[in-house]
Amino acid sequence: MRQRNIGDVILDVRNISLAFGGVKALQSISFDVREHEVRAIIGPNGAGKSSMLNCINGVYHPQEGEIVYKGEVRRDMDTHHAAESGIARTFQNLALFKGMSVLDNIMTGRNLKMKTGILAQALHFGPARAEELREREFCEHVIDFLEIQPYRKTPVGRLPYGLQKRVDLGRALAAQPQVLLLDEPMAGMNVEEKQDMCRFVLDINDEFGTTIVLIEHDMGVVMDISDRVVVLDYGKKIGDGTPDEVRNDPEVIRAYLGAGH
Amino acid sequence: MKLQTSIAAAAAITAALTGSLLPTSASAQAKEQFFPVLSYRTGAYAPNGTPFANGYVDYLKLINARDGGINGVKITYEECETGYATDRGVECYERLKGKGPTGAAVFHTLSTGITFALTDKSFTDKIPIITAGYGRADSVDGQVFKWNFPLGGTYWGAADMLIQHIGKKEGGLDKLKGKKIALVYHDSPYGKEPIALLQERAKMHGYELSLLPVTHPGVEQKATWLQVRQSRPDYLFLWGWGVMNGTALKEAVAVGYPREKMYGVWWAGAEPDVRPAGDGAKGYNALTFMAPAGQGKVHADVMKFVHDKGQGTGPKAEVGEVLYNRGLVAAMMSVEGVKRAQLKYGKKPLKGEEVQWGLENLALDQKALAALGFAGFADPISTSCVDHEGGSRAKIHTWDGNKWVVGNDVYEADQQVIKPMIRASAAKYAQEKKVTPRDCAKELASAK
Amino acid sequence: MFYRENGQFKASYVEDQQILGIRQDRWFIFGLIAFALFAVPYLASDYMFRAVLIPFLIVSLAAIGLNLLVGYCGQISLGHAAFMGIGAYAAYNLVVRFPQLNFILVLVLAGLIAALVGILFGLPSLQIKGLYLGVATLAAQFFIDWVFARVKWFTNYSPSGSVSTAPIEMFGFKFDTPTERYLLVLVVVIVFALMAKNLVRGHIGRSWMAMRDMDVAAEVIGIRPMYAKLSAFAVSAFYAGVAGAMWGFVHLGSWEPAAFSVNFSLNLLFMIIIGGMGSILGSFIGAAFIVLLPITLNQILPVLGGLVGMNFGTALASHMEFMIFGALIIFFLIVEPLGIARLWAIGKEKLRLWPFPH
Amino acid sequence: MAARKNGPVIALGVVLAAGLAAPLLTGSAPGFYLEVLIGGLMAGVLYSLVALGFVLIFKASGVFNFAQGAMVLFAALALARLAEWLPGWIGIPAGFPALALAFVLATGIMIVLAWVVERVVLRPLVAQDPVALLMATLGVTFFLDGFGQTIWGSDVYKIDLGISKEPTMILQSMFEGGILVSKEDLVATVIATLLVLMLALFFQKTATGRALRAVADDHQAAQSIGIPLNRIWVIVWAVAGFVALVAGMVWGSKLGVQFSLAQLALKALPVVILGGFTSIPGAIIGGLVIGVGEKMAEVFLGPPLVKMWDLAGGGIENWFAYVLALLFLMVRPEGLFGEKHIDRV
Repeated sequence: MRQRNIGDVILDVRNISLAFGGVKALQSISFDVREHEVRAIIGPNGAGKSSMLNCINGVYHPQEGEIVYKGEVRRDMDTHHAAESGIARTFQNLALFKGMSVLDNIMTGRNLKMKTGILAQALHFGPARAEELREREFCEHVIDFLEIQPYRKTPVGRLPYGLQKRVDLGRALAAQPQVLLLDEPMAGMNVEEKQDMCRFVLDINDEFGTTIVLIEHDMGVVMDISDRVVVLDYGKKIGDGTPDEVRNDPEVIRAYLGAGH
Repeated sequence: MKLQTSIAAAAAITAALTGSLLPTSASAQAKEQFFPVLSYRTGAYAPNGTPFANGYVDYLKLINARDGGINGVKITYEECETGYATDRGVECYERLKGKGPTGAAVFHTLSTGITFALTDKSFTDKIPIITAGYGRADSVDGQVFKWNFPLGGTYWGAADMLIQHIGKKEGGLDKLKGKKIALVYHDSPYGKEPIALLQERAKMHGYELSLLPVTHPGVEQKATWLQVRQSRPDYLFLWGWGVMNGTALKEAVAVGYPREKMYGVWWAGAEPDVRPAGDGAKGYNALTFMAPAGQGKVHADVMKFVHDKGQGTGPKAEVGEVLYNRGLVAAMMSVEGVKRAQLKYGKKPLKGEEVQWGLENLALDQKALAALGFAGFADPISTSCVDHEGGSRAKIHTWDGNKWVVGNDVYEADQQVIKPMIRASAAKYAQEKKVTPRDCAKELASAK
Repeated sequence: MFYRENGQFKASYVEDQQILGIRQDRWFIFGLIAFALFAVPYLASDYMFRAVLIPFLIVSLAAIGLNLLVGYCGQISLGHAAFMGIGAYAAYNLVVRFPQLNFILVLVLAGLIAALVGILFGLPSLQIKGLYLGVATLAAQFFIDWVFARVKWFTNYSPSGSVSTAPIEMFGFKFDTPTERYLLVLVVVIVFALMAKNLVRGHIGRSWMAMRDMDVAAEVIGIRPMYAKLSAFAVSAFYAGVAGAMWGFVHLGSWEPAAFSVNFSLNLLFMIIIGGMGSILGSFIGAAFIVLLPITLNQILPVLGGLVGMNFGTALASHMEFMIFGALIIFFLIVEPLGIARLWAIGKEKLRLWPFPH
Repeated sequence: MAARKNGPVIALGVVLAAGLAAPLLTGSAPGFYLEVLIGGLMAGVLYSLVALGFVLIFKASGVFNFAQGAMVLFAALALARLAEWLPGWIGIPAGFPALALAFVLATGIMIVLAWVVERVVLRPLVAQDPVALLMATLGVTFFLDGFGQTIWGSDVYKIDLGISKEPTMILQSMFEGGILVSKEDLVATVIATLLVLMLALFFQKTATGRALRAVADDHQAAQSIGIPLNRIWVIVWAVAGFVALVAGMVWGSKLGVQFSLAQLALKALPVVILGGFTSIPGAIIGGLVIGVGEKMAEVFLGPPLVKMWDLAGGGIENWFAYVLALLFLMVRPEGLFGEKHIDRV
């Protein structure tokens, strides 16, 4: 277990309930996330994990509950506010900008930081030019960090799945988030790729001190890298605690056996 | 696959480029006068555009076949499809104006929209534009519009004559007071031209004018005619072109508006306009200026020298139809313009600038027309530097179910009303476009 | 063999961000521009200027505008000619009411007015997508057509409803010969094309493409859909407006509302399909294609017809034009949905590696 | 979702109803009012006929068929010209017999056309995004316009169904001057109704029809029924072609068959927006609403507008349909009867 200075609660989710028409996706879920920690959300398919993330960064709007982020209490998030206040995420089913190069995809992560007006950009001089270069430089760091230098100019569509996942991560990183939501970052990867991805996640957490909330199926991975784990099942929270606590929680075990493990 | 396509694309593009370069290579044979032909044989106006173009071309062929050209100067011509669209017309104009040893002699735009566009260019290109019975009314003023020739009539004249006619029927223009007149018009410069005059006349005689525009191409007129049915105007003027006319007549039948009270401009008074409506068109009237339907000497010649030689442009049957005859007359005007100019500049291919003089000094009296075989098909025309119209007279003809019956009364546009309007409008144009009007008196003096 | 980037190293991001990464490309484009600026004026005929080059350049500008919206931001517009109309009539009224205005200023103002209208008619895009938006833009098309045909003020109460423009003058210099007008248009188009290129490689352009490719993800990383879409509509309409103003003043000289009809809008759409969605170069290629194809066909077809001994009337020629036109559109959609520009790019890649297969 | 949206829809409905009633309240002759109403309905029937074609194809293949208008023109041209030529070719008496035979042949032609379109255009473009397919149908439109005029000619042609064009008066007793109705329009309505009934039967009773409905719901389902997708497309395009033929016949007999027929198809777009892309009743009701709406607007709203702003004539029907559709889109994108679809992350 790595020793780091886990801060106090940065994100607190309180009895969130979300429903699509009749389907109850989440039923009064509550849990908190501390600064600098790696928080995992696990559970069988359809447990509502992705819905949870979507609530946190405002893609979905829960019918009940509230979200406390950096001490600010909100009924629900909206995507833009979330992004502005330092929440970034990756997607389970790659949501990259297919028509753009790796570099451009990552540069979009910096869009929030880029302020020059249309005219300045059209003329591409002075502030606009300087800004473009500054942000480009930052993105190059991200690219180095993720070791995808050779693919800078390649359209993401042409990259293999594993690399696309990295670009997705890079795009989120480029926003310099305080909280990083990872939706199954290792889904569909082979062992080596998974190891790489784990390393990246931990490095991000160590070097930038980024708080990480991740959804993952691979129990091994989850137990290795996460500090605390939330377990969801059919929209209900059935467990919460350190990996060891969760591992031995009878309820959790039942759910997973039930789910055929 | 991809490679093939790229080759294909490349080929297509190069082809396109070379193609567009073609017209720059002008043929340099001597003794040839080039006549451009702007026509439309496709699109919504093809039914009317085609017979006109056929007549025009047939006459040019006739001149070559019968007279061996204009005083020995062979006629060459090339058609260009405008589809009645202004931008296409401009392209055609640019393509054809430079052809032949001396460039285009004279243009017939066959569209008011194209006329407007070309008028601006005429000042730099110095090529005359004949708009026989259409075009912009104010271009009668040769002092401002040096290059435009609305020979034989304008829409202001046409509207004026129609008012005179119904005035006559009512027993005096003063009787028009309180009468309701509706104008159903093609929603384009063509259709809008007469409005100015009708409003002017309305002020004079106190009739009530209602304007009912019909959008291109004019197949959707239900609402228009419902309004007609509602207001039941005493007279209805139809300023349509192409399918619009036929549809208008059908709708008139459908709402039971009496055809006898409908009067079309001369472009709404041809066979293609009434045929689609079948019997429904019976009783419908329209202006007809110099060229009504029928056969004359010139037609006999066309048959003899063109059609019988298998050179006919269109079907034999259409020779003698209204629009075909208009084509003949239009061509005749171009040719006579050149002839006249040859008297001054010699029997050789002439530049547009020289043809302009010819057109400005046309003097076609009945005798001359008869000699040309147009007795009864064209009205005398005598133009001058000041007056580019050269006389504006017309009759009313009525469709009896299978042919046009021409009335006896001849109407003449009332210059008292029109001239001031023309002067004013022309002056406005000159000022807008920064054109300095010519001084005709001086030019005459210097000519003598 | 000669088309290689070997030994062209990018020492700085500035170099790396150049529009044309490869030296040969740079030479090619600069050469082309130089040719257009200095050689063409001496080579081309009146006809080439007035009927081919000037319309081609102006239409390219409009196509660029449409491409920014459709190709880059993924918002379809079936009514873009209407925005050209706005530009044209705006310019006309500016000139009529403030004759002393400088023409370039008129162009820019016309563009800005078009941009405002563009934003207005772009609002539906916040609610609806794809075909539905297409219909919304059609509504714009027909409504704007109608306004210019009906509200007399816009045509300065011209009785025929057709407006004709005063000659173009700037700094006491009159642009009346085709060559002068061509150069004027050329310069304007080059400048605006360059600006468009800068936009699409800047962050605004990236936000447009992000909206196009994956709008949800774009929102999640903090791109405001409203800002992205409306800015695209505004810029796009601006370009259309400037193009429209030049179409009216430089090309037509006088026009009626029909000059900016829905058919024109559809043609613009074809240009960017055939030329290449999301490519500035493609806009030019497409424009060239659509401008030249009809002219060429109805000049070449009769000739070809003559060769095979059949008489090609102008009517048949223009029917054939319709058919070939339609066939080509389908052809390109099937074979290369990304248009000629993509083929060009592929060709270059092949050339770079030649003679090696990959 | 629905709950939030119904409010504006109702509001819009109320406004329209008010607009509909306004003329009567402002004292226009009820007789004339009825005539305008009828006139609008008749025009609406024609719009519906084209809209039907749109809907059929969109339902089955998700293609937004811009070429429907061109198909109407093409079919009408074929019908008119064949009816004209057949007597000359095989000595069948002109008039109704020739027309009947021509109708059969034209149907055949439309089926062949459908097959070609599926082969040449749809199959290669399968699974492209809808906009690309829309463009493709635009290509088809151009091709058909050119091709049609090349083989059939570009003049105005008549289709004579032998209906008198003279109007008849009804209800003279109730309104002075009576109400004027054109027989042609009545026949058109009857034909349209018959067509709709035929389609309804086809979709309900025949196996193919059911298969088509299945495709509309989801494509796998159709596969499982055992009818290959592309044959279904051929069928549906053929049906749409037949609808186009009927529309062309009705329109042609009314307005004469000519190039400009193709243009009227643009009117069908707002109709399907209003009625919903996937609903046959929607197409019909949408057509009627648009027809009535624009005629009413033109006749009763136009003149006051012209007076108010001193416009150069009315003609607001040119955009009325579209603006109506646009308003409708804003409050109810799925149309009156269309299925709504919510896109998820």
